[in-house]
Amino acid sequence: MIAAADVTPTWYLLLAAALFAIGCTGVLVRRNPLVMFMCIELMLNAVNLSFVAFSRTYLDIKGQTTVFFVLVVAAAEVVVGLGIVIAILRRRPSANADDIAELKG
Amino acid sequence: MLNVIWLIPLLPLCGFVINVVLGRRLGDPKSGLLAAAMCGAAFIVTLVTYFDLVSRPEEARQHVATVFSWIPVGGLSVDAAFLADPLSITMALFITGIGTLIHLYAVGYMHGDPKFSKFFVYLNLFAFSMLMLVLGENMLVTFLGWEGVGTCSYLLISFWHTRESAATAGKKAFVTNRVGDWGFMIAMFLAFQAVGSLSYSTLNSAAMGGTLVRSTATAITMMLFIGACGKSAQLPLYIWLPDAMEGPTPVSALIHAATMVTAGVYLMVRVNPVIATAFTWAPAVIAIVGAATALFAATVAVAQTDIKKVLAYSTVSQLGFMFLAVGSGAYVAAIFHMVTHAFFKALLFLGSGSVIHGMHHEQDMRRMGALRKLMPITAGTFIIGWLAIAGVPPFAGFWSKDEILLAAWAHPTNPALFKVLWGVGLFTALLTAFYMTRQVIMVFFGQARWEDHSGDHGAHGEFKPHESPAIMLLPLVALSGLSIVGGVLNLPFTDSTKRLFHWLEPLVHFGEIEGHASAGEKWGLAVGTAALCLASMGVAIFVYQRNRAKAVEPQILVDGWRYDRFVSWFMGNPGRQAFEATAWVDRNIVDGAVNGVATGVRRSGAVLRRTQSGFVRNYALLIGGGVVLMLAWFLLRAVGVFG
Amino acid sequence: MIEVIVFIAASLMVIGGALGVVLRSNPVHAALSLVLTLFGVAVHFVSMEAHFLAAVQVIVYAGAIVVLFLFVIMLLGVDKVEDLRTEPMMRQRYLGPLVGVGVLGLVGTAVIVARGRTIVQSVEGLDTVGHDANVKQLARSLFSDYVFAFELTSVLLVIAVVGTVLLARRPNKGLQAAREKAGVNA
Amino acid sequence: MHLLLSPMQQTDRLISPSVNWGSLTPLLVLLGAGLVLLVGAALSARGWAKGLYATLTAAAAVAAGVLQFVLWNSTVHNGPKPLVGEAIVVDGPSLFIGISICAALLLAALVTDNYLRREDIDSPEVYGLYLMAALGGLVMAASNDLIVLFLGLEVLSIALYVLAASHRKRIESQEAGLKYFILGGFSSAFFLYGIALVYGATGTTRLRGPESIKTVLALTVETDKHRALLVVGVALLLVGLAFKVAAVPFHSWTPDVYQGAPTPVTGFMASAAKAAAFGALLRSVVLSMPELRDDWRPAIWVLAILTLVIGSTLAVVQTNVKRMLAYSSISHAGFILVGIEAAAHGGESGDRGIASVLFYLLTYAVLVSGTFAVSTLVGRSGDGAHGLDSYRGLGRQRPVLALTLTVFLLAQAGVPLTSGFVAKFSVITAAADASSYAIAIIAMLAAVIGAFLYLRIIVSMFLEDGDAEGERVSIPFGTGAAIGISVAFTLVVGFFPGWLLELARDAATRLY
Amino acid sequence: MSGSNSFPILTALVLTPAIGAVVVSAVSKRRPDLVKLFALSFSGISAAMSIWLLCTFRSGEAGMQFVSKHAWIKPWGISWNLGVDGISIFLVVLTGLLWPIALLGADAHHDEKPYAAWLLVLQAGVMGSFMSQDLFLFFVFFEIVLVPMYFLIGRWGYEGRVYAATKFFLYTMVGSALMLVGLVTTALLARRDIGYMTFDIHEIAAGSQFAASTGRWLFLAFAIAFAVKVPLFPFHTWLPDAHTQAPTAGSVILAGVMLKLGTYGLLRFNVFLFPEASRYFRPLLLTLAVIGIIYGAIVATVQKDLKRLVAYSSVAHLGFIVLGTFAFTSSAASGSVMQMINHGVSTGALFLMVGMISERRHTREIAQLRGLQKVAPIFAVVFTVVMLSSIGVPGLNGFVGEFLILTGTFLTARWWAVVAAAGVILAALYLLWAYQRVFHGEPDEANQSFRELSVREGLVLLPMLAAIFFCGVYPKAMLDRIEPSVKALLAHVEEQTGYEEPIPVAVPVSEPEHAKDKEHAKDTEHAEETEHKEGE
Repeated sequence: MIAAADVTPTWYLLLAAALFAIGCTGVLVRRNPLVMFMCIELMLNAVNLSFVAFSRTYLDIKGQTTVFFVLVVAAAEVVVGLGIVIAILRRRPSANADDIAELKG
Repeated sequence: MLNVIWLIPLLPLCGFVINVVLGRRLGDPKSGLLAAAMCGAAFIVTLVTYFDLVSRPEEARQHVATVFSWIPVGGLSVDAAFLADPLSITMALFITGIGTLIHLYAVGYMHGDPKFSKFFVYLNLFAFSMLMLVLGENMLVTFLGWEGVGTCSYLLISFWHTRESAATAGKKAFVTNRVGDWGFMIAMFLAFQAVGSLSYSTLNSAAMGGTLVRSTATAITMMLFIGACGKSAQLPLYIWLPDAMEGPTPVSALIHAATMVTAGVYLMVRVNPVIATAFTWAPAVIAIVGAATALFAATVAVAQTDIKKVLAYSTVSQLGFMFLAVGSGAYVAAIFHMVTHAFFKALLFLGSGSVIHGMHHEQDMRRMGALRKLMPITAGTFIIGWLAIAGVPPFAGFWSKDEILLAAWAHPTNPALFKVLWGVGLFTALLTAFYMTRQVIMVFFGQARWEDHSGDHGAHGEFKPHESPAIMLLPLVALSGLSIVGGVLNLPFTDSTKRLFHWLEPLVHFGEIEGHASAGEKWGLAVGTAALCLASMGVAIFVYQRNRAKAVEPQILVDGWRYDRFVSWFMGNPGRQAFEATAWVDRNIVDGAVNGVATGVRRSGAVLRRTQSGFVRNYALLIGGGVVLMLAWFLLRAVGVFG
Repeated sequence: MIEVIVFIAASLMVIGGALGVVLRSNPVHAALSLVLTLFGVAVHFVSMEAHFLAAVQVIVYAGAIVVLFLFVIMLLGVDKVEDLRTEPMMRQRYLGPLVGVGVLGLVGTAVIVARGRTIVQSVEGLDTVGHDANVKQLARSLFSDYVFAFELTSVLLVIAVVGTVLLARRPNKGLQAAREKAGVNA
Repeated sequence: MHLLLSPMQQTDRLISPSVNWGSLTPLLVLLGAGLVLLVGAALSARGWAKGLYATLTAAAAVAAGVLQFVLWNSTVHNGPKPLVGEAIVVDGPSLFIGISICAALLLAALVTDNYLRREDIDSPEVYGLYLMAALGGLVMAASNDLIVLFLGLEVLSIALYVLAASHRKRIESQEAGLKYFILGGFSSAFFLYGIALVYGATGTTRLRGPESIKTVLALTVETDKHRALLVVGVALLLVGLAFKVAAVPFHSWTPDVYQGAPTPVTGFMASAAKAAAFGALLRSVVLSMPELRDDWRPAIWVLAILTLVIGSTLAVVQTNVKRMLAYSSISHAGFILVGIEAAAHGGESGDRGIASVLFYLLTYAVLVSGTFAVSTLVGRSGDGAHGLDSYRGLGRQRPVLALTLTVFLLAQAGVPLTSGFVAKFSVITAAADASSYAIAIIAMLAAVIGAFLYLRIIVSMFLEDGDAEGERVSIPFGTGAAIGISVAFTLVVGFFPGWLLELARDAATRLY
Repeated sequence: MSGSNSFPILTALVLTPAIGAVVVSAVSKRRPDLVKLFALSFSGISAAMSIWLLCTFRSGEAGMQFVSKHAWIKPWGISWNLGVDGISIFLVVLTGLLWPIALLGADAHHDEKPYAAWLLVLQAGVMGSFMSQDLFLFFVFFEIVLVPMYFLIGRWGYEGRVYAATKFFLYTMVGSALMLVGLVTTALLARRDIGYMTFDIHEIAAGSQFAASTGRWLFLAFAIAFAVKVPLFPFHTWLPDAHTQAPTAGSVILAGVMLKLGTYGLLRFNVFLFPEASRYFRPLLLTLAVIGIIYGAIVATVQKDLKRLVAYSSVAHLGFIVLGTFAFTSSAASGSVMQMINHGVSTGALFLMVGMISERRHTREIAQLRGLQKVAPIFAVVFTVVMLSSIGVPGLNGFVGEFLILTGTFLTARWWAVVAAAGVILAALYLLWAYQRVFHGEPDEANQSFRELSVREGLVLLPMLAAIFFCGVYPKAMLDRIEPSVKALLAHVEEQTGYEEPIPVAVPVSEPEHAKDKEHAKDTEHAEETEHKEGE
């Protein structure tokens, strides 16, 4: 067992969990779609943190490689997401998520 | 000749078919005459058969003619087969005989009716059914006839169907009969289960051979009796018969007096070995119901004003006598009374029909009177009928009624009960003499009350009752003759004069209960009864002819002890309500449950729909909630909470 | 010891930034808080000796993505302050954090339960000697085991480009009109 | 356990995995077609001739499909095999689902051509995105690595986000895109987190084959030390996939997105995306983690029942046909989950389950594409006439079209002599074989509830008086062809399902 | 399993109407006159073929005849497996004959082409249902008939047609949903005993050994489906709605043959495949049947709509059939089979005539009708005959079936039979009362112009009347063909459950009786022989 004072991967994992939870909460409570995207980015970062932590635990590079892919995905998502927001703002005065609720039932 | 007994029912059937196809073209009166001819032909065939049978030795007087296998399934094998034996031929004789007369009468009576040929279609169909009933070798063929006559009765009662009351009466007759049919059917099931056959010979020989269990025999007896009650208008199922008078009068005469209503009695006599095997309370019940019906109907007849209603109640009452005989074990007496009753009651009905005909369809006796001068032949024959039914010697009714009373009086096994029943019977006989006298007086004697009401007859400027045509009078005359001499069939003086008894003996010897009465007793009873009947007639004359005393006709008797009214009320109110309630349950509970499921789905859909609020954050929350639950399940399993 | 301090400091950055993203009502502020978090994460990467990733994190995330966010916010003027004090759907306010807490609690429990019970102990290990080793290994992994995935990312980026073109392009009418004009002119 | 580690030779030479290009051809065809289309369109100033994009896309779809048949044949001879360093595999289920996706792509391309013209949208990008999305779907269904699976999922999803939002004139379209995007990103994050945790628990992201999750679990499930992390990871994987297949309670995006998205896209989503997602579910959980089935099978069970019941119940109260069909697709997802549940039992009945899922996916893909093709036509210009009213009088106006829609709807309701019935039957057979009677009965009852909504559409078409407002529904060639193909397939499979059942059975047993 | 006939008549019987439907729907819009011609000729061909089938059917044989079996869906062991035996032959013939009658007897009023096409599709489906010897195939037909019927009710029905059609469709579907699970499970479980997967009912019945509890569950799954279809109380409420709202031809067919799918299914599948469970659930089914008899009659009595009344009468009549099915005596079961036909003829004719009434008067409400007998006496006579047949008057067909059922039931379930017999009273009550209200009395102005039976209508009704009389007078012709199969079925039950059918022993009195017994013994021997063959 590593000494208590040592920073073990578990610490990182817990931090990641917390970050993930905050991001998750953010998606649920925020109304601005851009901020929601940001919160999703927070969640992805939490995942990245976990991957690196596991990679560290196993002394295995795959976890880090995965982070690389996640970064790309995040970038692509943001680009498309912003594109959608822009498209919406062409037609509507606001992009508040709560205002976009025509489809329901 | 016995092999062709199937011809007997076939001939009226042919008449039926011909009239169905060609009736309209033949028209009035040819189709009627054709029908009568067919019936007459059947009578002739029956006669021939009768003589054939007579010519045989006693033990060979039974013949089964199988036409084809009707319903062969599993253990059940029912043939379309006819049985020629003394009982069935006796029945067939008077059915075809009286039937022919009534057919003839009807040709006159129905003259001018737009549905003339249809009437004879029905009448021939009825004759066919009735002959099937009595000639059937097994219960199912009998049942075929049994239902057939019921159907014809329905059709004929509601013959003038545009009249609401006629339509209702027809329906009532059918449905009430059906109640009895239920009993008949159960009896058949019982018989089949017990002896594996519906054939009378099998059943009766099982009863005589002791292979029929006593309780089963009792059950069969009671169930058949229920059937008989329906068909023969016994309490509590008699209610249809008085209403049946809505039908044309020949129908009343043929069906509701002479033939169909006696089918119940015939059936009981047919299975007399079974009755004999049953517990002794079973025949006692039959006797009690018979006596009670006789008395009940007689009391009601006393107060009726409709000429046919009086006769209807009288019929019910007389049928009660027959059942009293059956219950007493005096089967021959029952048949004897049936035959004589057929004679005089047909006569009375036809007479009344003649009166009605002459009175332009007026049936209320209060609007008649003094008709004997205008309708002498009708009056004369009617009076003969009256004397016969009233039990005046030597007319036919006296002999047969006497036999029945004697059997009740001398019943060996249960004297106390049967003495009471004898008393009831005697009293009923007196009442019969009384109300019949009342009727004769009201119709043929006294003052001509119809003149007061002639204005009611609307279009008829001049209203004058007239005598009926010859074709109607001929049967009256013939029947009056039979009513006079009918007694000779079974005179009790010496053993050899008991012709009917000897004729039927092979069939009833197992069931017949011989009473032990001394000759003195017999004479005393006969003379006493006759005297009392005459006295009763005297009282009636005293009341109605001389007007010396006020007629006692309480409303409750007019209403038939309100029994009929009660039944109607019951069917119309609580019964109807119960039916409506069931329909309500069907609509709202049974179907409601089905629709409720649909509504439930729709409602829950509407509720669940609210989760689909359109707000993306809501959706995310739903997903988040799902995530938490999912995580919780898996984690709890991992740490071993769910094993 | 220093590791612990670095961890705590960086974690404070991460959490603080994350809270900032969630709680700051101005989207610009939120974006800037996101930068804080990203930097914190980068620091953690460094302390876990994922140097290359740390660099990419800063360049791609903080450099590109957040700038993109800010650009869109400013360009489209969606920097309206979001009123976080009122909440049209109150249950969202209670249940949202509850979900967060639930996820944290459940995943955290799992992490703690599984603490130190990883399958594999160090055998060959990551080369922690030279910084370039990390890059090398990453590259090796990327172009051997994950070469298919790597190629897929290219598809992903193509989609992102095409998608943005499709979404952000002005409606046809203008285009067509312009073309027609050009045709007339020609 | 060290053998599980990826080799880290300290050599400078990079060992690239060998690439069997032949087996990659279906993917390459799709990718190539997409690139040709996009580049070509960008280079030509005036755009291509009308219908050429669609033709190219359809041709690519057909080619990819045919190539997969060829691969199937080689699989039969040489057995299933992994590709590109075990990133993906070519085996029965992957090819079967791949063919389903190609079929969906073909039908979507045929329908979209006219749609875009009608709606006056000139966009080669749309076809490019279709092709890319199909590519992502193929990868998902064939992936043998969670990372690859994730990337495939993202390729598919991101393309669909854009497609959903691509109708610029319909405000609902953008709303659908945004909702899909936010929720999709949200659930992707969960899925990804799940990958991380599974990786953390097992040290690998490979699914099957040597050094894979399956082998790790087979070796270590007894010791059970890392279960907590692992199962939490699995839970999150399931969440991500359940979102994609639209299982309740992760379904909430479906009705809004299906309704809002351009109708041909909706058809494509309901067919291709669903097939791909179920393929991924099969690969990642069902086939790779059989040792954990006691953990996840009950979850699938509950998901299936919720999906069936809630999907069909909510469908009943809808008045918009696209939305109805969305809920009905949720209900169908429940049905397929029943098959997954049966597949979870492993052994022969498990194979039966897999086969039933595969069969269902293919038939449903064709069925739902056809249904939405009709819906596209009825939607008329502006793609807005989707209320039940819009179908009124179709039976008189366009009897053949109405009749084909009736066939589709009855097939979805599971009326015999249609592919839908055989699909339901095979799922129920699998469930019964696995002794999952309760779920089978619930599924059938939910199908009855679902039948109500199909009947409502039929009522509108045939049984109500009056005609719908708006222009007369026109039937252009491409869409007509798509509908024709779908209806023919639906009926042929309905009457003679034997060959396809055998094919699915074959696929299920020919696993890598 | 005999019946090698070069011409696959059964397949032809299914395909002819199906092809007819295609042909009819291909008729050009410009030639509407051809629709009726084609429809009639195709249904006429199937009618002729069904008669030919009846003529060549070998009476006295228990097994399947005219068998035509071809593999269909091999992976599941499903085959196109058609055959007829005594239980189904008359249903097939009735199906063949009823369609020309329905087509001639009632018009569509609008959209004649799809109407005729749907009718023909329906005929194909019904034919197939009655002939299928494969569970899956049966289910396919059983379910497919819903679609044409749904359209017939929904499109050509009366005011509440959509509700009624939907209810009909969904209610029946609930039942078949359970049945589907049941039949799949049956085949899967039987596979364990047989060794391979098959849906052939004869193979399953011969080879499978279900555990008692399993058999009971499976029985229930089938029984509920059939109970809905029959319909058995309390699953009957779709029927009045469907009947009332359906167009005349729909009602005729629904009552004539489609309800028989339920009773036929109970006999063919439930009793045959799950004899033990059938014995176990016997009291339940008997009770429901008896409740149906009484309840249906009571509710019928107070109906205000003539069609609804007849519909409820169907509930009562079908109760009799179910009663006979679960009495487990050969007479009751034969009676049931016969009663299926009888009810089809009589109630079919009743619906036809009620349809004629509503056609003329545009109302089915009893209160609106009055005195029709006076203005249309022939019509009234025909109605009376049909009504009497429905009431069960001896000499007409209805009686024979009911009597056999009750007699047979009495042997094994005495009290049920006693109560059920009371239903006979009620039958008279509701029909006569309705008859009185509609036909008796003085016609008012609206009814004064009621048209008499036309020649075409008469011709349509004539075969039905002939059947009513013939079956009542000479039921032997039918019973000879029905009984061997029924006996074989009961023998199967006896063999599987150890049950013994009580056969009352006739006490021989006279020699003709005796001779007949011998003949009977021969018959039963024969039946046993064929049974053996089947067993092998």
